[in-house]
Amino acid sequence: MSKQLTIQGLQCERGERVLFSDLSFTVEPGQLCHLNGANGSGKTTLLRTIAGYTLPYAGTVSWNEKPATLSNSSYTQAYRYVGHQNGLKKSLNARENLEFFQQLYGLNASSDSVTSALETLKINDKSQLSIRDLSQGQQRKIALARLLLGSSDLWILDEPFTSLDLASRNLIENLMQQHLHQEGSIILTTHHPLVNIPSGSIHVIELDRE
Amino acid sequence: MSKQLTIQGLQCERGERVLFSDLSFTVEPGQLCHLNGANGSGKTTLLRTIAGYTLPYAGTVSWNEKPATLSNSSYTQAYRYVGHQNGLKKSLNARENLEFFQQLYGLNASSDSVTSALETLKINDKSQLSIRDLSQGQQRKIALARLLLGSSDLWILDEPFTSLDLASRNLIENLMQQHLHQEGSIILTTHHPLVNIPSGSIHVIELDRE
Amino acid sequence: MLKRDLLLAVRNYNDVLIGLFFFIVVVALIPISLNESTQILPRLAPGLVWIAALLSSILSLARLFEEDHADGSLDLILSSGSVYQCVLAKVAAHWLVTGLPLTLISPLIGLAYNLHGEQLSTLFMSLLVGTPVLSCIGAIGAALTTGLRSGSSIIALIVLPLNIPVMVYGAAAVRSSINSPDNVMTYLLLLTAMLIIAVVFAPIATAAALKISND
Amino acid sequence: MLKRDLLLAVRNYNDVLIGLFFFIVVVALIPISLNESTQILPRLAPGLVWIAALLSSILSLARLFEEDHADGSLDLILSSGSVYQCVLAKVAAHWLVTGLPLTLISPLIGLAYNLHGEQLSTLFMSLLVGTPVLSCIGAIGAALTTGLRSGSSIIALIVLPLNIPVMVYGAAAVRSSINSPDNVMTYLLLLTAMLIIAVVFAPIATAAALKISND
Amino acid sequence: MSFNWFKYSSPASFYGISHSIIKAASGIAIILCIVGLYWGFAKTPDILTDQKEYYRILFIHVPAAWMSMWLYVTLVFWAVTGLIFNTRLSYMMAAATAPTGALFAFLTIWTGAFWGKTSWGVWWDWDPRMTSMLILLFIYIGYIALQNSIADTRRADRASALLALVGVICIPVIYLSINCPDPYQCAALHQQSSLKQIEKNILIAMFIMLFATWAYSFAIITHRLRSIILEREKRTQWAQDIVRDKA
Ligand code: HEM
Ligand SMILES: Nc1ncnc2c1ncn2[C@@H]1O[C@H](COP(=O)(O)OP(=O)(O)OP(=O)(O)O)[C@@H](O)[C@H]1O
Ligand SMILES: Nc1ncnc2c1ncn2[C@@H]1O[C@H](COP(=O)(O)OP(=O)(O)OP(=O)(O)O)[C@@H](O)[C@H]1O
Ligand SMILES: [Mg+2]
Ligand SMILES: [Mg+2]
Repeated sequence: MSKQLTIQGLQCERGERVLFSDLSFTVEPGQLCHLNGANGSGKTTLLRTIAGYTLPYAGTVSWNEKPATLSNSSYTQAYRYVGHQNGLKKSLNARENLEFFQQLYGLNASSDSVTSALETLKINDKSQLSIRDLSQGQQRKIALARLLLGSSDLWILDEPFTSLDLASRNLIENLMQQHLHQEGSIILTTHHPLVNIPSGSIHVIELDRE
Repeated sequence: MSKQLTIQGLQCERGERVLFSDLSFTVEPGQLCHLNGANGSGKTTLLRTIAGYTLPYAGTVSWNEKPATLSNSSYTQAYRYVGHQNGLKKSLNARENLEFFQQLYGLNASSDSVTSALETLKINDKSQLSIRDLSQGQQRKIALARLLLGSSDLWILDEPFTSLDLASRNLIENLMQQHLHQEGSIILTTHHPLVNIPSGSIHVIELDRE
Repeated sequence: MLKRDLLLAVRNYNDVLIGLFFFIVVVALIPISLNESTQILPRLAPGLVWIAALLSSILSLARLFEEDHADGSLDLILSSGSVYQCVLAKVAAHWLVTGLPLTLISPLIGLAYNLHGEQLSTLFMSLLVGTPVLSCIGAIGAALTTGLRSGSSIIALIVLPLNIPVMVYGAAAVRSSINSPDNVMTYLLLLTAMLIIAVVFAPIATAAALKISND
Repeated sequence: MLKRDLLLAVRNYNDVLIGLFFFIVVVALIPISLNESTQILPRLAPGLVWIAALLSSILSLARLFEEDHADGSLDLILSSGSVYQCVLAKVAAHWLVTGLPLTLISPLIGLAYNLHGEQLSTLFMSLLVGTPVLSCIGAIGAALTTGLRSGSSIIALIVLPLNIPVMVYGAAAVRSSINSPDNVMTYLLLLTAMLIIAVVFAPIATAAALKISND
Repeated sequence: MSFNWFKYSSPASFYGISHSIIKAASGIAIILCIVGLYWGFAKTPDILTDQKEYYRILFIHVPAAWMSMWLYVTLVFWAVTGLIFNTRLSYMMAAATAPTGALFAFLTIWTGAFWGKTSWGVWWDWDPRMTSMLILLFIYIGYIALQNSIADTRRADRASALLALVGVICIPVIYLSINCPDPYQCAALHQQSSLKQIEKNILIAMFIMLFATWAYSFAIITHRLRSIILEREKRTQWAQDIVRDKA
């Protein structure tokens, strides 16, 4: 029961509007939690609350039975967040961005692991171009390449497939599949169907309450 | 044959790399041209060249047999471009953004038409929130609402369905369908399948040359 | 067009107040740090007020088109067929938020620097005619550097030299109102000529620069 | 962490050169508009050089965290567990690009303003110790205003009052090297004390401010 | 596009003939420079009114001042040609011209400062002509900086060309700046041109030096143009051939 994400009685508001309340669920290792809901139902807000960026109005998020906040460093080390924004520096190239990420998270800074992450995503040939010069989908892939650096238990992904072509989408789904096999867990939102992941390991949460 | 977009021998480069060359095709009224290609194949570049924002390295784009450039105002009045970026002011609300658009394009500034556009897209209840406070998908819908203001002959859409949920996607497809019926034409890229549009009016251009 | 920009400027009406406050602080700060007696203040006033006007104008330039570029509005503007008006509106809004408040407050500052009667009105007039020129020229620099990482420093590099004459003649007008009042009109006319040229040509250059920057 | 910021700063090494250039222009511009004879220059030098340092520091502050916020890097930094180091690195990079070049060039400027020997080295030392304080304090303001539309003017509003003491003591050090050399050490020690306090506490405050701004 | 032939063939063919141009022009520059300096030092009076013999700085000062303005005009000419006809070669010409122009602007101010020290007693004063020359120098620097800070060559070319065009307003200002509206205020140190009253030999030496700097500019700009062309055309076959032949 160690690497378990537990959400208990969570309530989030935006501008005095309650987006959801009394939300409780758990994400176990090996499980993919698919947040479902119409545009504006609060998926992004929930993911950012789980990652600790936004404070909940009520309820708790806990990881490994400890509060999952930004000041809990064993939690922040355990997850990887890829949001709507890519978190890439436009004037650095892909390699520099990823190496910076390694330093920031105190990972074993090795350019081999960067190369292999980029190769896995079939984007290594663009690794010398600055992000500004990459297409939308290429940028997204490099943001996702962070998932492959170091090891992490929980992936928090906000519409990871945005701008990706079919081939890349399949690639990412396969990586997710591998992550689940290694007892990792995933919580994501997406408006694309998940086609390659066995539905047994998918746990759908509906956010629409209206 | 008047409202015809003609691309002739077009060549575009980015950073000394030729993305495509000698590309020729036409888009007739009532036709939807679906640009297909992997990430980074040059779809966005092509759309921006057609809209006149980027100069081609060789070849021409013409509309109604006249050069389709930014200085040809009968052309710029005839199309609507919705790119990767939404072109919305974060601190204004939806209504203000759309009314500004009407002024900019010299359309009949009427708040009724804004209301009806927002209602068509089922987003009218959010029209008083500033864009900053809207979710990703809601923002996209408001960008797309511009297509419904005034009349236009050509829609140039770069991944219009990004972040949209299924219901909104169907909605937009129906609007496209209507636009095609009214002898409008569309050129778009998308990694989502187009399900509601009769394949007879779709004309697919493959951009991958490798 | 103007409406949206004013809306944006006024919505955060802080901007106006803060621009003003900033101006006052800079100008007030200078005598503090100069630590000079009040007798020499009138001689310093024209130059200092004009430097402050120039700097506070440049300081707010970097954001002029940057946001429009980043959020994609620039695309819309460029294909709207009313680029020229839009640029004019932007410039006007920039002036309303930076130049105008400075101009309005300038008599007070002048008083603080021991200026009197004629001198005060010359200070006011020179700012009224001169600050729009700063905004017009600044817009060209802002447009040329839109989308560049080192934008804000390059703007200063491009805009400062072009703005120096405005500042020199503006300050000279005020200074001659102290020394040789007959020449004041010449300087003000010169500034007016600059204003006319700038208002007519700068938006054209700015619009062209925007097209280039948005490639 | 420092590496990336330095990389970013150095990649457009223009930034460094232009910051420097801007500084020189501002300082050169002031005598133009003052139109004063060269005798009074040494008395003006300390104040003017320090004002220029202050303004060029603030001018570059607005971008300190804005980009990180807009492109989502701030999320990554906040959950990295090395926020403090990251902020320190940012501040250091800001200083390396604005404060350090100014400090290095200051003896030349001093010469242009007719300063000599001891006075030159005091100018240099006061800038060396004082400009990092400007960057440290500036970072707090930048963090608090990250994500606000009127960011850049609000920063000035927050940062200027906090920075005025630094400037006043910096300028006072140089001025006393002209008038009463015995007091120079006192001022420099005061600046050093400010530096120590700023380096220790400002990054903590900045990190906390960033968490709030990123909600 | 109708100008393709021009865009693609010009750089290559220009490169071919450029070598001999450089040789000829630099030869002329050296000869003229020697002759001009000889004339300036041997055939002119040692003392000119109260200016002692320092006035000979004029043989550099005045040609440099004229060249810096003339080069700016040509720069703008090439920039505008580029903007109108979209010809790559003219952008390269403009880019090649800027550093030399900046150098001459700097030389003007530098030599002027020395001259001023000896004849007016000050290194620098905010005489309108000096001020506007300083602005011209800054505009040259701004042009170069803008071009270097934009990664995309085509955008860099077009943006800096536009800046050059805007800055052209400086030239008439420098030219006219002797006529200050308020003599009391700007105390113009430079006077209305006294060329007509100047001694004939001084004039001859000055013009020889003018042609020397002109030939020098021609040589150095052409040389710089060659490297810019090679750099920008490195993908093309002919450029690669040239580099291989040299190696
Ligand atoms: C530090 C700056 C400068 C100093 C001290 C300086 C000094 C002088 C002096 C002493 C003379 C000869 C006396 C006279 O005819 O008035 C002179 C002539 C001249 N200077 Fe400068 N100068 C400076 C900058 C410039 C600049 C920036 C220009 C720009 C165009 C310039 C253009 C000329 C020309 C064309 C002449 C000869 C005109 C004539 O025949 O009267 N000088 N300068
Ligand atoms: N100040 C506010 N006042 C009222 N409602 C607000 C305010 N700020 C945000 N909201 C609402 O909160 C919701 C934010 O939802 P969130 O961004 O989490 O949606 P989402 O599920 O991620 O949607 P999408 O699929 O479009 O990304 C939106 O419906 C938005 O309208
Ligand atoms: N300076 C440069 N040097 C080399 N290649 C460049 C440069 N700038 C852009 N590119 C390349 O040009 C292409 C741009 O393609 P574009 O943005 O049009 O792709 P796209 O088809 O829209 O892709 P996506 O589906 O990801 O949006 C990318 O492959 C990019 O790597
Ligand atoms: Mg969302
Ligand atoms: Mg694209």
